[in-house]
Amino acid sequence: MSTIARKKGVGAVLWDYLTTVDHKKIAHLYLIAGGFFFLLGGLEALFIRIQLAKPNSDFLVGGLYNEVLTMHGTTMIFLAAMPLLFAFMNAVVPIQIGARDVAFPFLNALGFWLFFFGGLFLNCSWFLGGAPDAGWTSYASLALDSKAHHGVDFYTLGLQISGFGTLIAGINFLVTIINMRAPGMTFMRMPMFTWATFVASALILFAFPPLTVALIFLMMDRLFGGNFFNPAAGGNTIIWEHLFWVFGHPEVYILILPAFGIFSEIFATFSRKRLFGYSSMVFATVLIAFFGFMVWAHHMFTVGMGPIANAIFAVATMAIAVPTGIKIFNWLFTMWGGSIQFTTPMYYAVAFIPSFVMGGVTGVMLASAAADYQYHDSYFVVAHFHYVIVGGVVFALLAGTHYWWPKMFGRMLNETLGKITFWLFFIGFHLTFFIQHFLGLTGMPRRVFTYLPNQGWETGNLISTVGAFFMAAATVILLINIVITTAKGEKAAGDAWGDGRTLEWAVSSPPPVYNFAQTPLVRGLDALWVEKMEGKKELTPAEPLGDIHMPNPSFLPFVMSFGLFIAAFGFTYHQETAWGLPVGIIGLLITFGAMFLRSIIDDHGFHIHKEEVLEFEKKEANA
Amino acid sequence: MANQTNSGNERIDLMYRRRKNAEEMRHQVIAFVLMILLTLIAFAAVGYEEFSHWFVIPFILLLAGVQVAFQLYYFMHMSHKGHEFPALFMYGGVLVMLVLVWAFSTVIWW
Amino acid sequence: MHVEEKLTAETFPAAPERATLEGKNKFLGFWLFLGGETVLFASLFATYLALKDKTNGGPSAEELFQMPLVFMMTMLLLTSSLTSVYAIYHMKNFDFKKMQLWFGITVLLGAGFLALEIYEFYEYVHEGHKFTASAFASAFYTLVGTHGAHVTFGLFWILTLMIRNAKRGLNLYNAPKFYVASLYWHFIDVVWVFIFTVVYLMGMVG
Amino acid sequence: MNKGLRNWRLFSLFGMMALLLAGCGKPFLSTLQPAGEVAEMQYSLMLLSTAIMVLVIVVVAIIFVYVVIRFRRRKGEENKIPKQVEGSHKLEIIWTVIPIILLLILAVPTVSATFKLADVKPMNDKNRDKDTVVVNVRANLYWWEFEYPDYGIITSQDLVVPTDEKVYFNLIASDVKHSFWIPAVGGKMDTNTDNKNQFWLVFDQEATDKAGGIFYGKCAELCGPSHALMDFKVRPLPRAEFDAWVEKMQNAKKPVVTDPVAKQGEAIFNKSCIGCHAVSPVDQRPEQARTAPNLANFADRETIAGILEHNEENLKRWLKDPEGVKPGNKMTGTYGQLTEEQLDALTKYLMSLKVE
Ligand code: HEA
Ligand code: HEA
Ligand code: HEC
Ligand code: CUA
Ligand SMILES: [Cu+2]
Repeated sequence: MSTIARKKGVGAVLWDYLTTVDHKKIAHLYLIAGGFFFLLGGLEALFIRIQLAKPNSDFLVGGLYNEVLTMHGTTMIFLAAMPLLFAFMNAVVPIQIGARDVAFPFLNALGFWLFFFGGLFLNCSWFLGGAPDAGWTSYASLALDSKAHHGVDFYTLGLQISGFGTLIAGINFLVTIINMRAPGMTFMRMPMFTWATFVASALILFAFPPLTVALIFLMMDRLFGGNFFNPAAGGNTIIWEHLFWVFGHPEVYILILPAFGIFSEIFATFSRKRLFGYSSMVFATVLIAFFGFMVWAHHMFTVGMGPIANAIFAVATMAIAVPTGIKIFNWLFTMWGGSIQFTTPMYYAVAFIPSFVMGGVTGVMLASAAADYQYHDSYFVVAHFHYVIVGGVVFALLAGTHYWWPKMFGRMLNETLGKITFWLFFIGFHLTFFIQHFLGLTGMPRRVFTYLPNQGWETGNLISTVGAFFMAAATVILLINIVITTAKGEKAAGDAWGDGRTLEWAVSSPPPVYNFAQTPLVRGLDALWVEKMEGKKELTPAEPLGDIHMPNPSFLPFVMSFGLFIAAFGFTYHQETAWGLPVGIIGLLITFGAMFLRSIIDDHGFHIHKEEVLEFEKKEANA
Repeated sequence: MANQTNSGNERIDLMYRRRKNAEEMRHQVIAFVLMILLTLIAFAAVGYEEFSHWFVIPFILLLAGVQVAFQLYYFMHMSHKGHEFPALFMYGGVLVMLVLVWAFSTVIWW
Repeated sequence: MHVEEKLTAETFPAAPERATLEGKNKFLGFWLFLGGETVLFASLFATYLALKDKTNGGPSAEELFQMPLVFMMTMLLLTSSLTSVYAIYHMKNFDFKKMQLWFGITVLLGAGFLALEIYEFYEYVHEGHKFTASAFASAFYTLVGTHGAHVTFGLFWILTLMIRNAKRGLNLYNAPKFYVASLYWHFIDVVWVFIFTVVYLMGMVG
Repeated sequence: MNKGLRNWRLFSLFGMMALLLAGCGKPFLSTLQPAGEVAEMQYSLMLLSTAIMVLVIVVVAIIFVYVVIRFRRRKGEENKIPKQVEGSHKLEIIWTVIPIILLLILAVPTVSATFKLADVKPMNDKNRDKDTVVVNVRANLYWWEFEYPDYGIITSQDLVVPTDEKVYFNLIASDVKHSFWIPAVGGKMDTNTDNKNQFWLVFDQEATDKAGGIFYGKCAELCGPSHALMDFKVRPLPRAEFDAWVEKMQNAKKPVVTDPVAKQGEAIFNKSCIGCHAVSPVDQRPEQARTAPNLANFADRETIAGILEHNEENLKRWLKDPEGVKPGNKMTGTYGQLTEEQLDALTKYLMSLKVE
């Protein structure tokens, strides 16, 4: 029986995905789930914009608006942007470093399912009384005050569960990159996207524990009578703000660094040039991450920390502009002297530069503490972060989707539709968010569900809403593109764009389960490019062809995550129902039981035999 | 401390390794004795009423720091080869810890 | 080398926990996890420091804590750290029986610690120091309780490993597992060193 | 491609100019029309930083446009392999040093302004000058209370301050966190539940006149369903008028109602409303007891509940269904359904509550 290629029925495919530990399939799962949540978050954004299109509108009033707003921010950051980045990390990083899989395939699956069930739990709130409504930052005093329904409990427990998943994914990538690099793949030969993944994972490792702790506190206060944030009993709400932003600021770099990584790959590929200033790019990435931990309080300038703290954090924040600038100029000079091919991914990469710089420089304006007293909690901030997030992260996700789609699924996306998507999205993006700078400057606070007429905000808001619909149209066309090309798209070659430089383009599209029949020997930066320039078609192998060891699939990751999902319901309702506590305990028992099973059942994986590999490779070569 | 040898002769290797392990174990026992001692001193310093807070608190914190270093470097072998990344990330964690503690004891007020 | 291969003292590698790729990964991954745990406990400690005087009229640290009990707990846990070092020492010497024995002692000492901690909490609650009493109480129980939960988890983990592998002895599949479990145990001790210093001793100083 | 891109950028530039020409928002609300020392300090920081940022954008844009046009792959270059350049130390240094300089130019005035704005020494002086105006601001779910500790008076919703001098503020919140913001006059500061914040503002007389005598204040921290509607108004007065106002407030007697309908209203009020609302500006009750806006000078206000235009119709609307006006407000459901007659009476009564 061949373990590599088999035709299967729907049920078998489903079971395959539920139990898979293959990083490429987990990438598919992340892409699908993250994509779904992006549509959800986008839909919520549309609702926001519809409500704000005109003054005094009553489409989403009061508490309901706050729920949509909170869920938009939370969904986009935790359930869309990060998982989509994980999708590309999973699909690409192991192959880029010449590995057969990640370090912990089982944990990789566990990470995904935790994220998925956490997100599912969070969104169950819509049907169970109401979603969280205290903003994605869930500041403690309001989060404790809004006890009319369980919204905020869904936030604390849902994010807790998906947060564990993220932490696991982070550790997994760190170990993969440190331990599993192919021979010759030194740190300073790693592709930029791998570097970005590495650094972002380190950020995850240090940034998520404070969030975990903050969420524990909030859960204790809301569900178990704790007093962390209750001033009457000696508590202090500012603790939440600090813990949240100690996590929250690195979080935005967790999002943007991989985005930078994606663009670095694209710039090099479509300029046919190696990345300009590679080592300073690496250095800048590390520096951004390092600074990222010293600046969190720039979100709290108006809290009243005093001028000394404000001044320190202001200056530290500004410093981040320097390494980021280094990157911007290195990208420009990667293109300089290159032979630029304007494919869809390159469109996004090129558009990213002015868009992101605009967002970045408004960030530096925000860092000017005394001036931030004006900007803070106004639409100027909304404009800033959508410029960096949409102009940076979302552009990168769209670019990555077009760039790696052929690698992940074996078919090219349609370029014409891709470019239409780009233009609609690009125009819509600037239309939506540029004007918001001025809304903020003319006094419009953020997180308002409505505004009164005659304050000078009508036109701006209307334009902004129109822009959002452009982005929606773009998204719809992307979906159409996917459907059409999946049905009858052009088959992608291994080196789908013809100019691939890194190892993922050396294997077939989609890659075989084992990635490399023989682990390659890496002989320089841009390993594939090096070989191509020497006129070779294939990589230099570092080992003889032999049996390949593969990890076993397992259903346990799903069960463990499902247990926490059940437990979360129990604890949410344990105060007012009799079944709450038992259900909570049963859920935990399911999880710990599955962990126990994992611990006592040996898992040695299996081998794909040399002959099978050979057979498969031959088929690929002929195809 | 390199613990890997290759004399080619397994018996000799084994003896060498055993000796190495025993020697290391001895160091660890010494570390343990010191740790107990440090703990005793810390408890005694607190129990002894004469010392002022200003002395005792930094002093016992210092003792704790030394003890933790013993744990990490002797018991957990962080000085051994192959522990570069563990050390890097532990120090990273410690750095974040220092920043956090600094912030929580200065910019949260009542 | 296959991971389940029966080994002899001679063929058993010097660093069995890192002899296979799986072992290496587990070893490194676990260390990184401890880096994250450091930040987790740092957040708990920082919060505790910020809230430790907010007793809301309830008993204060100075009134609650008793030196002898804490001292006993400390000794138990410190000693258990040494016994787990012994266990790993014997693992390196490919002496499965002794390793099991020392891990067994470690578990017993850990259980003793846990029993004392439960007794301690029980006493406190009786003195009106309930979790819900004040910000200080919440911070105290969450910090010390999280540590206690780690101890509990560590106990079950080591016990499971001991029972699961009792029959088959040491090999390169389970050596890394024993090794990281012992790392975990040491880390618990590291945290305790800070807890007895920062929470108990500093609390008693006032 | 890049042609379209260029057109687009040109277009957005024009858009920006048009916006600037259209005026920088409303004078009573816009941070771009600073109406006092604080806002001006911040405005000049904004201008400085904008200038630096525009410079950065322009430099990037120039290189960007040049690169994208000059180095596109042309027909016949399908097989061209460009030179693989590793990097350039000289360039690296340039684009490290220049941004550092630009940032220093921004950092110095930032730090200096931050310290200036935090200088609240005069209000904390043991024996502070009688003329130093201090206002205790207390933010509550969707309404603001302003207490003048030196004068022993309390008002709400409308803040009255003297112009052309420093006014100091103590800021707290009684339920959840809010943030006190008068965009035209200066940046915001949070009202926390845990502690008291302090800052100062100056209200410029000329700018006040230009703004029509009133500035808009906003709550700038998400605080619940009606966060959007937690507005207040600021009425800066020349010092003499301010003093006169204070005196009137201090001497305001319990309102004497003569009109029979209003008398009826007073009766209802004393039965259903007085538990929360005070009608004397000299309210001696402790903070916790003051759970609703002080209505002593209700009829002098700019708005009802902070957002509705001040007229009888709106007052009735508010009293009849506060929830319909401000979702989640704390007055909803605290008194029974009011009949048309009762509404008329209450309206009459409330509209007679004046001190000026
Ligand atoms: C991907 C996400 C992302 C990224 C990359 C950034 C990047 C930056 N952010 Fe942003 N930020 C957010 C996401 C992000 N931010 C979010 C989500 C919020 C709001 C959260 C909330 O409240 O809900 C926020 C809020 C926020 C605030 C708080 C505002 C407030 O609430 O009052 C501040 C203040 O300092 C800030 C600053 C910065 C700075 C200085 C950078 C820098 O890293 C930018 C650096 C880049 C450049 C400067 C451009 C390129 C550089 C050059 C071309 C060199 C030359 C430049 C100069 C000399 C200036 N951000
Ligand atoms: C990754 C992060 C991310 C992303 C990508 C976005 C994307 C968008 N955001 Fe969001 N936003 C945040 C993160 C993000 N946002 C955060 C953190 C906040 C702060 C929250 C808070 O204050 O707590 C915020 C707040 C926020 C506000 C401020 C609200 C307020 O303060 O009151 C606004 C208003 O315009 C807005 C708009 C948009 C728009 C128009 C998009 C667009 O780019 C979206 C484009 C996508 C689409 C339009 C999808 C199209 C969907 C379909 C076509 C549906 C098809 C459906 C099916 C097939 C089922 N966002
Ligand atoms: C629970 C206490 C409570 C009771 C009882 C109550 N109110 Fe109120 N009232 C409030 C609160 C709180 C507000 C502020 C609402 C807001 O703006 O969110 C308010 C606002 C008002 C306002 C607008 C104030 C302003 O300055 O613009 C008026 C007028 C008013 N109430 C009148 C009445 C009348 C008349 C009654 C009795 C029939 C009454 N209130 C009963 C709590 C109460
Ligand atoms: Cu009060 Cu927003
Ligand atoms: Cu930030």
